[in-house]
Amino acid sequence: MGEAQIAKKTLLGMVPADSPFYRFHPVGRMALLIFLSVTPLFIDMPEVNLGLILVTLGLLWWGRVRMQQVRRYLPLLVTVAIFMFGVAFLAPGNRTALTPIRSVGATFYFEPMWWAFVSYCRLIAMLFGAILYFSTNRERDTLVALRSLGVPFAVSYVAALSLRSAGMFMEDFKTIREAQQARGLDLESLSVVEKAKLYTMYTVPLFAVALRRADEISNALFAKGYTLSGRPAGGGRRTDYLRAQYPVRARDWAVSVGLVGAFALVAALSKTTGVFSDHLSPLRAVVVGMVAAR
Amino acid sequence: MRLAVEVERFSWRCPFAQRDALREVSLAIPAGEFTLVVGPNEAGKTTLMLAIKGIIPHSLAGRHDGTVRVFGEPVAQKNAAVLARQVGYVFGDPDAQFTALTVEEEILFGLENVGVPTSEIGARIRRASELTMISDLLDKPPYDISGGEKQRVAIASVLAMDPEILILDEPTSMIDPLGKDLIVDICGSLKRDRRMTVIVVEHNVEAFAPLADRVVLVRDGRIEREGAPRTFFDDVESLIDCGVYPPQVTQVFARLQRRGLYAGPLPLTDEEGVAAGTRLLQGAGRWR
Amino acid sequence: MSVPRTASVGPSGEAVWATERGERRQPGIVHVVMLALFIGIGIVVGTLGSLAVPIGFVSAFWPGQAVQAVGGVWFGWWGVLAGMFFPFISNALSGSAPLPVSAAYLPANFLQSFLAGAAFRWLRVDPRLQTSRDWFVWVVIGVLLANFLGAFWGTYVLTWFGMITASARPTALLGWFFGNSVPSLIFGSILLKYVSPMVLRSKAFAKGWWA
Amino acid sequence: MIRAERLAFRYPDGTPALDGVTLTIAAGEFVALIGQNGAGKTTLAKCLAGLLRPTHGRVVVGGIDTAAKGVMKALVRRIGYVFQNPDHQLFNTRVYDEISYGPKNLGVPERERDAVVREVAAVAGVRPELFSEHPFFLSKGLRQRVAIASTLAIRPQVIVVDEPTTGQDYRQSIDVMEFLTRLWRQQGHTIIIVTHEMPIVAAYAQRVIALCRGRVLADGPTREVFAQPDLLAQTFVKPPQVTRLARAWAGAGVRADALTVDELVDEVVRVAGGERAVAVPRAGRQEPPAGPGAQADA
Repeated sequence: MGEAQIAKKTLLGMVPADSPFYRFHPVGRMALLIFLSVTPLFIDMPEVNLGLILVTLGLLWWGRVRMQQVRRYLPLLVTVAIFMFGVAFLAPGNRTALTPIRSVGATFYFEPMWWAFVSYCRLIAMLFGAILYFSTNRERDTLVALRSLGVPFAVSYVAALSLRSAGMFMEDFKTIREAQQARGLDLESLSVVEKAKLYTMYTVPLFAVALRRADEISNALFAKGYTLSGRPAGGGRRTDYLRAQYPVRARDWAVSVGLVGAFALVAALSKTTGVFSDHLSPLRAVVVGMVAAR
Repeated sequence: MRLAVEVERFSWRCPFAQRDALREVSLAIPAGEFTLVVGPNEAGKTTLMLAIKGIIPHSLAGRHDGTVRVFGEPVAQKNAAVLARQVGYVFGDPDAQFTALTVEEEILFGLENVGVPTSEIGARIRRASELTMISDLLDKPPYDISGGEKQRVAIASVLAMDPEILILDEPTSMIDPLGKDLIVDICGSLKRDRRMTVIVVEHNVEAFAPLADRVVLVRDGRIEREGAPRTFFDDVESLIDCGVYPPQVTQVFARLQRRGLYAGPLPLTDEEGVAAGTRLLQGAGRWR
Repeated sequence: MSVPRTASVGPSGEAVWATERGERRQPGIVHVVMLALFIGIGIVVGTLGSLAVPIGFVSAFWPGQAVQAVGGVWFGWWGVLAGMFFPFISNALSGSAPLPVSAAYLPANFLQSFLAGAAFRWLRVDPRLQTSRDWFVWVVIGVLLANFLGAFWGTYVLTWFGMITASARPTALLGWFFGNSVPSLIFGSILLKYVSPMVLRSKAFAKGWWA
Repeated sequence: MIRAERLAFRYPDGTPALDGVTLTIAAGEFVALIGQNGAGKTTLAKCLAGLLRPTHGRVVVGGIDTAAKGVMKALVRRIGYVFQNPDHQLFNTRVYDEISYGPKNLGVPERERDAVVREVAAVAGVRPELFSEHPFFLSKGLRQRVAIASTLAIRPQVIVVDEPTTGQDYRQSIDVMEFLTRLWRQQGHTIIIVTHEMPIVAAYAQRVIALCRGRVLADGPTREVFAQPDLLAQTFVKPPQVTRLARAWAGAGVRADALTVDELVDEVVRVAGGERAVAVPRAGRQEPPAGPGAQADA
């Protein structure tokens, strides 16, 4: 049967249990999420964002995430591009103030097209940051990170339970689909309208199961002695074994503080000096030169 | 004798229900006793257990009458954390009881809730998971393992809390036969070594009857019959009518008794049955 | 513990929201659990909806709003909270909006979750949609108004983030509006009609805003 | 009817579930798949029904390779699968729609469909008054029957039922098993059940396939498989109590492979009481069993 490579189930798929990401504390990984997926907001210069995308892809590769999982997002990248550039082409705004480019039998306007490009790079950079996080973290990691940051127990519990229940509903969803196939449903031969109808068949059982589950889980929580405040009765404190299991070491603090600091620095620089403005982009200079030469 | 559980004329009705799920039920269970609860589905077995655990009336809305006491104090006046230390509850549906993301968290969740110090939690997890043979599952999500494993995880998470009373609602419904033996052995050792008060609701009577000090039949929201296992199963046919399947060995000898081939107490275990049968066949001069 | 089967005649409109004499309603663990489960269900429905028809951040078919609307109707603030938070994760998973954009969407998601619940409570509408008046309030306020306001704010955010040009805003607004309204009308109606009878009997149902 | 060749299956996280399973099931058999938790019973059953695609090897059902493209519609007419948890397979809002869902997918004309729905509902014990009910409001036992009826409506030649008796009390278990036996005996369906209840297997199944860690450990007539307790122990299964008793008394002339309370009582009576030999049916074609245990003697 060969060596079975055991993988950990993350929110978006599987990652080998020995992925180097697991050498870092969940808090550090959450800091990475903030850095990669919020920083681009303050960066207009497309080169920087493209660089961040490359870094993220590099991290995905380094973290041994299966590339099939990432490839699922390819169609999305294309449709988002079509949408953004399409809008810029069809509705460019006040044409008289813009620079026209005539090409392949149509008139484009430089400014909206360039702006679409800038926004697209920023959006994709932010998305890849989130994809990286969800591909390499389990629900438990999010829970540990929240607890280590001192988030109130009830909040961290709701966050973790909602991620977990999303996982359960995905499983339910798969089973329902299997059950439909078992009764002769052929997904490939369905029209769009019929596919839309399918959602109804998924949603009703999903909600009914959710109702049952809410009752069951709240009974189970009561049975395990959980109170809304999270405090055991008769004084005393709720203990936190999980957090004690994942001590945040000096290196983890350094990584987390470094990433959040880098984020803050970029944000500050962007607002005060405009160093990440798209007007400073070398690529823009090249394109503007090409447009002028025509 | 110290009573662990006293149920006094307890009635219960769910909202929107047409009739009471429990009707003036009374039951007293001494500390350290092993009780087996049997009866058809929807007869009120689980409802009775929920009332002892205090989920009724704390966590389920409805109308109730009468009182349930645990160690002399009404459960309605105890809060969740106190009850969690006194009464452990393993739910019937293994999917219905998980509250955490991994098996390990499942076990430690209750321990954190009642404030067990972190230094002690590791040892408790280890002990409970070794006892139920789930040590290799600690890192997995509880919804990603097989039904039988789920049931063992549920039992481990309750055992780790070290309760004085343990309620198990159909703990072996999804477990393979030898896995069932493991659960039965655990229950046996809890009774023997830890003097724990154990209440088991089961359709699989064969495995638990030999351990039980007393068997209780719940039917139609009432306790219809109650007694020591040796006498409880005497009337095999009427039990089968109630949806209860007595141990096969007991059935065999009850039938032989009626045919006039056997006289004596009805056996409950393999060993007793083998011995009784051997005597019977030897008596008939048939043992070669 | 299963829900007993009875004919569907029960309290309607007025009676659904009225608390009985002596009835004490207060939030419990079940509401917190429901909040989490609804976020979970929203993540699944929202993600799959966007992945099935991915045409960028204004999904032409986003059943997530149905979850938002029925959540507000059934579970009051708990449903509204769920409706506000699940898009953060479903947008990130499906790739339709990164975290900062989702944060900016918050007011839109609040309205899309809140309006139906508010209208049903104030106007004493039966969640099982039994009269034409029930339908009218649901469609006009819960679906059309909520999604129009949501789309109005959402497309403003898109313009603000520079993801669409100002002149593209009307198109995007229409796309958002129909992309939410159509599935909401279909799924939301089905959920209200077929799942409400179960919800009304569950302890998680909120007659008031919190319980 | 069903042929599985060197089946292997691995979960996405790399855990193996099946490892080289080869077996043949003929039309008209009543088979029980047994084995410990995690032995691969459900995975095998789902592979046979074409719901899971094996990682290696292939399954041919009634001449159709389950892995081939576009065969689902033809396949479901040959093999139907009833899930363990009815909650997941009931996705329509009315019982009637639930039962007619399969035939509708297969393009059965409406008038014919209605006749089929009424017929299978009657067979499964789902009364027409329930047709407009929401499946979620039914009791668990009824939900299970609706699930079976909706699978029957497709008229598959083979019916696979995962854990037909879990969570049911003794009466309800007998009801379900008697119902499956009628389908097998009267309508000629092939039945495959996945179960942990050995008394049920002993009383109803004609053939037992015992799995252990993804491999077939024992495969044969129920009586023969249960007569090998040492082999069974490897699969974490033990024969029913009556079989264990019968083995212990074999020295006195009691047949060692008795499967039900009825059989064992009759054997003891015959041996001890010297009554006329009771004709014990052969394992190949058991007489209609009266349930895994005692009924009234008469």
